[in-house]
Amino acid sequence: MFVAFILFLVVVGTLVFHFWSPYWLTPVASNWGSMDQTLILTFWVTGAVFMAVGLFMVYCVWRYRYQKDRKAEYKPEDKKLEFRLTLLTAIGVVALLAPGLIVWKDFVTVPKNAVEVEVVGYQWGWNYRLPGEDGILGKTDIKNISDNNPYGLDLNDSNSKDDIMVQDADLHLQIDKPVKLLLRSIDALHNFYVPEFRAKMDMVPGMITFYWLTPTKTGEYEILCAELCGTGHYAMLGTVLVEEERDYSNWLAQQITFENALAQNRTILQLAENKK
Amino acid sequence: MDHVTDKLPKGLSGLTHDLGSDQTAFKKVPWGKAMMWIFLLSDTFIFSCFLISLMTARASTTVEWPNASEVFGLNFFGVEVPLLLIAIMTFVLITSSGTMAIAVKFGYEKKRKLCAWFLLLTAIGGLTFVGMQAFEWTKLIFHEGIRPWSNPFGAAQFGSFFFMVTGFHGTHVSIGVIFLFIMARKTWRGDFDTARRGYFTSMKSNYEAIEIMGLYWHFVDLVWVFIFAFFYLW
Amino acid sequence: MAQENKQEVTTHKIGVYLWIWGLLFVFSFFSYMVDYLNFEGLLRWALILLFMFAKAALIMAIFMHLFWERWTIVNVLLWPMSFILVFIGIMVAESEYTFFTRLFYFVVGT
Amino acid sequence: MPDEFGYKIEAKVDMAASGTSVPPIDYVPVAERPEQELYHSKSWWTTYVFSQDAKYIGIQYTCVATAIALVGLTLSLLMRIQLAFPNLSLLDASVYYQFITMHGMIMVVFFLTALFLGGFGNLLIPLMCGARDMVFPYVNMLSFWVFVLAVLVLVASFFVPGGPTGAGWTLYPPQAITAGTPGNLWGIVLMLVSLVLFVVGFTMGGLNYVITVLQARTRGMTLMRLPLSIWGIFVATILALLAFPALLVGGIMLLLDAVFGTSFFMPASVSMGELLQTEGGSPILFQHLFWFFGHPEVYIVALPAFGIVSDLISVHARKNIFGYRMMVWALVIIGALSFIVWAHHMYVAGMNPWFGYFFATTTLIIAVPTAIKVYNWVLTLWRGNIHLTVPMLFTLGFIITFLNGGLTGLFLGNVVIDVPLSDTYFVVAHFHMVMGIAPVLVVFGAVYHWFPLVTGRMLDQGLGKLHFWITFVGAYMIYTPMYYQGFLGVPRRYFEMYESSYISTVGLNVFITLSALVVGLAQIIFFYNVIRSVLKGEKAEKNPWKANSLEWQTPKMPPEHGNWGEKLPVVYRWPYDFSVPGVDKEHIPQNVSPSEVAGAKVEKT
Repeated sequence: MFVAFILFLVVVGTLVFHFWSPYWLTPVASNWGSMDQTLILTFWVTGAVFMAVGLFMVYCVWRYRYQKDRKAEYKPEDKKLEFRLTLLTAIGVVALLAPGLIVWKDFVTVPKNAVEVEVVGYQWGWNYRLPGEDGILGKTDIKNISDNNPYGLDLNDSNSKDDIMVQDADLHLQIDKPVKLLLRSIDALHNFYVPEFRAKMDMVPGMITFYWLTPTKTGEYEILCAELCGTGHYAMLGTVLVEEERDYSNWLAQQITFENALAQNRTILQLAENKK
Repeated sequence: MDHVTDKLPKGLSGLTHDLGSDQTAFKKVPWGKAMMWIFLLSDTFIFSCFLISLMTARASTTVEWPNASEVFGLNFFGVEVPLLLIAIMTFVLITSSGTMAIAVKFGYEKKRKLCAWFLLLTAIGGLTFVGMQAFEWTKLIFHEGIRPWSNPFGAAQFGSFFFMVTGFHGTHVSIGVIFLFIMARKTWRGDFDTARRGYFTSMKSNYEAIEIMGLYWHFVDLVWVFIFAFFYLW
Repeated sequence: MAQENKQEVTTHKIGVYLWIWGLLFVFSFFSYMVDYLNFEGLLRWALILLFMFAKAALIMAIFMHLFWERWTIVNVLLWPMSFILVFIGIMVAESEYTFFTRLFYFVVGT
Repeated sequence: MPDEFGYKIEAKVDMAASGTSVPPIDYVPVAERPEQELYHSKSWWTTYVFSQDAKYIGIQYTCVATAIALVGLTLSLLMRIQLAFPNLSLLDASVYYQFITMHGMIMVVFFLTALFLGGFGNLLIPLMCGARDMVFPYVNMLSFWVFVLAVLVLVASFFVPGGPTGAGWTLYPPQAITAGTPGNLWGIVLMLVSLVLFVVGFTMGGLNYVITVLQARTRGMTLMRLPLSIWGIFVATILALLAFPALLVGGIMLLLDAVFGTSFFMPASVSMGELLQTEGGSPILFQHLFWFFGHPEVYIVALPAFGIVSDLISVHARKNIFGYRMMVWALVIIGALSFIVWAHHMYVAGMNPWFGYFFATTTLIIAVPTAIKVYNWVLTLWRGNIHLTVPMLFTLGFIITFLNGGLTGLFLGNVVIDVPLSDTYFVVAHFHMVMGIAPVLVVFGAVYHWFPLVTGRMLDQGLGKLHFWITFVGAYMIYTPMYYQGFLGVPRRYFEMYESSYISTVGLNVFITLSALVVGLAQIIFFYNVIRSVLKGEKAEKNPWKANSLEWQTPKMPPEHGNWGEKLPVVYRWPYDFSVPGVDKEHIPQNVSPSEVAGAKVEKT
């Protein structure tokens, strides 16, 4: 009796905690509300299974608790029941998986009009690079990295001249404009994660990873690193500011291009000369 | 007892019969042999992981991969013959595998001395292989300037994988050679005929040990077939 | 006891081994010639893999006596290899993906 | 033809025909092989230290694994205190990361794997299969001592300059071996050496377990009459033998990267402002190797737990396990599938995006056999006669915990839901529930169940119940709130708990830590119970739980060297003949012949 009661409390308590507590998903600020929908669908389906199986178990514990004169049933198997349960589970799994795969297709298919923004992760902070007027990011090489060229841009690539460098932990994004985030790391693994955007992806040194999103709500959102990258992992924070077009343009106008940076810094030009 | 094992069904129905039967799943397979087979299965996964890593590294690097047949070429009386040493090593290892197979056969026939001689031959073949590998390593390190971390021919991973994969295989061969010598001595001394007890395990010796040794040795040869194809010929 | 009834099964004429031995030499020689004669592309790979699997099959079947073993052990040993095949397939796709992102962003440029 | 024991024998080769119906007379299959020659120890050293008896080795494994687990537990409590009460400044960030790493690796590999396979495997396999010992006792003994060496090397890393590695238990390069991570010089090398040693040691033991199950069963013991505990340990051992190679290879390559400066996993990269001399390696390759091992590893821990739970639930509910065949097939299928799902740990690792489809599908397919197992456990309770003994309580706790942890796995397996949840506390809660708390509850249940077999004394049931309730409810209270932290997006592996700008989780965090402390301290009850019971516990009667499986049918309890005395047992039935209709006895042990229970209306043998 006691055992069944406590187990009952545990199962029901889980449900109560869900409704009673204020802890739940943060309000979504990107187009990935579809992820939330899939998550919530899964939450309720699995929640129902948890309640059903849990309560059934509690019932069995209470109903069939030890009695001296009771003899347990002898039933090695029940093919029909087992088949039905298998089928039901399989259907449930398909119902959970199918929407997931559809959303995943959206996730890996970047829209054509997405603007590329490069995020550079380092131990332990964030930098950004925008493609500038030509809309193309210049190529990079870790080996070019120096104090004067923190991004490791290829000085011979004409695309890199107008690239806009944002050497700041804050990234500004324009609302309702799809962006493709190109993720690059120069040292360890990092992960560019904004909880309100839902999406995340590791940044792997030696290659470029990506994901895309459309910010749908203005505001300031915290950037977290979501892949252990050393002692300073927990402190690798930044901010994304999602702004209306006017604010965004103002901000953009204040940023300097790579060429300007070059002009300001003779030594880097000298480096380029030497390299040729 | 013979009639039990002789009348076992064969093929697919044998499979279901064996798995459904009591006592043993591998009929007529002694414990030691079954253990060696399962160990080799596990070892296969080790070598597979090495070779899969090699494939991944090679296919994902943008730096040029050195041409193995040039790097491992040998100047033979003024003529550059590609992969010559490797070819000879392959032949040596296959030969030792052949002598091992014959040793196993004589082991079953309880021809003590013949068996011991062929085991010794096999061991010498293995020793030759290791010796040639040592020669190859020194040549690469001192003459070609190849290091585990870099090499003058191209992708750094070339040297890394070369030393790691051949080193791991060479370790297998060396261990095999040591055991072959031990086995040869035990056979010659007649341990398997007198069921003398092992020094460490204090279990009775048995000619099965030769077949188990054989399995290991053939496996080493088998791995070399794959290394030859994927490292040297690719 | 265990030996007696094995004797008839696993002891073979020495000729079998010599034959296989010879065949292994021939296949090794062929695969060496693939390199020596500088075959390239698909043909090279088809031949290398063909000879490789032929040699592997001969060693396992005859030298390691799998041909004479019961099906149980053969199946138990060979089925796990399918995991390796999946691993190989995935890693082929993965390394190509890595290669192209590197080529695209670091070598050729967008 | 009489055999060497003088049993009445009917030489009948075709067993398949007799598998389904009861033969009229006691049918004893012919012995296929001679008696196992037993090793007899000659000195104190070879009896108690370098023992070759599987039962001793099992106990030795259990003790060492438990000892190292206490280290892991302490580390976790210190971390929890740091997280909830940062003002105490108990740890600094690098120590925190070192503790995280060591806690993870100790618990997964050196505690649970070693305990289930080395401990319970050694103890139960020979006894439950009806063998006198493992097939290669000497190798078995070596296995344990290599394991001890691995543990010592691991522990040594606490005392080297720089301390143990802080790379996270996944040891992802490049950071595992670069300057930004604590213990990047000595710690990581010792960790990798320790893992390599563990793999070597485990392989020696694992071969023993597999071959003993396959080749050394007693007469009448078919695979389909094995207790599910053995099935679980057996399948897990096979998984381990095929999965550890990937860890070994990844470990060796990472070791070479760390020591020789090779570039297997190291691309051109910068470390603390300095350009490294490495070039062209792929960090993702390590992740693939690691998870090709890592995912089966999850099942190496889970499958023995599944098996043991099935036995406990059947014995203590006095009812046969429901759907035995399905349970066996589910174990095998889960085991096989676990090799083709590994990259679901890497959905956001930057791998080829198309893999999402493949791995999400295979991962969710695993949910089907796993769900069937849960259904069958619960259906075993249905119309049973449930003794709420301590092992049964732990079993019930396991079912709730596993259900909770398993269902949340559906979130993480489904690729798009994993995107927001991966690397958050949701993951932490999920895997602790499913492969931390759930298997540990099984371990406790199993210890309470088999303690009389090992020591001949009962554990105190009252203390056991106290221990159970605190552990189960407490653990549940630790991890259920963590799911909600995960929903909020609180990332894992943060030295300082990240606070969402919407809702603070400080209160929740303190609550979790307090629960953890209570659960941690409650384990003292368990150890007190064990020590007290070993010394002056109530003497156990033979077969105290009235179980059917062979380990309780030895002539002496605790079983002696060689287990079975003069004659090996002969098995006539499966181990779940409880409450058989037509028989007065409540249970029929496996070695009771049909003629002794003539009235039995048995549907399954």
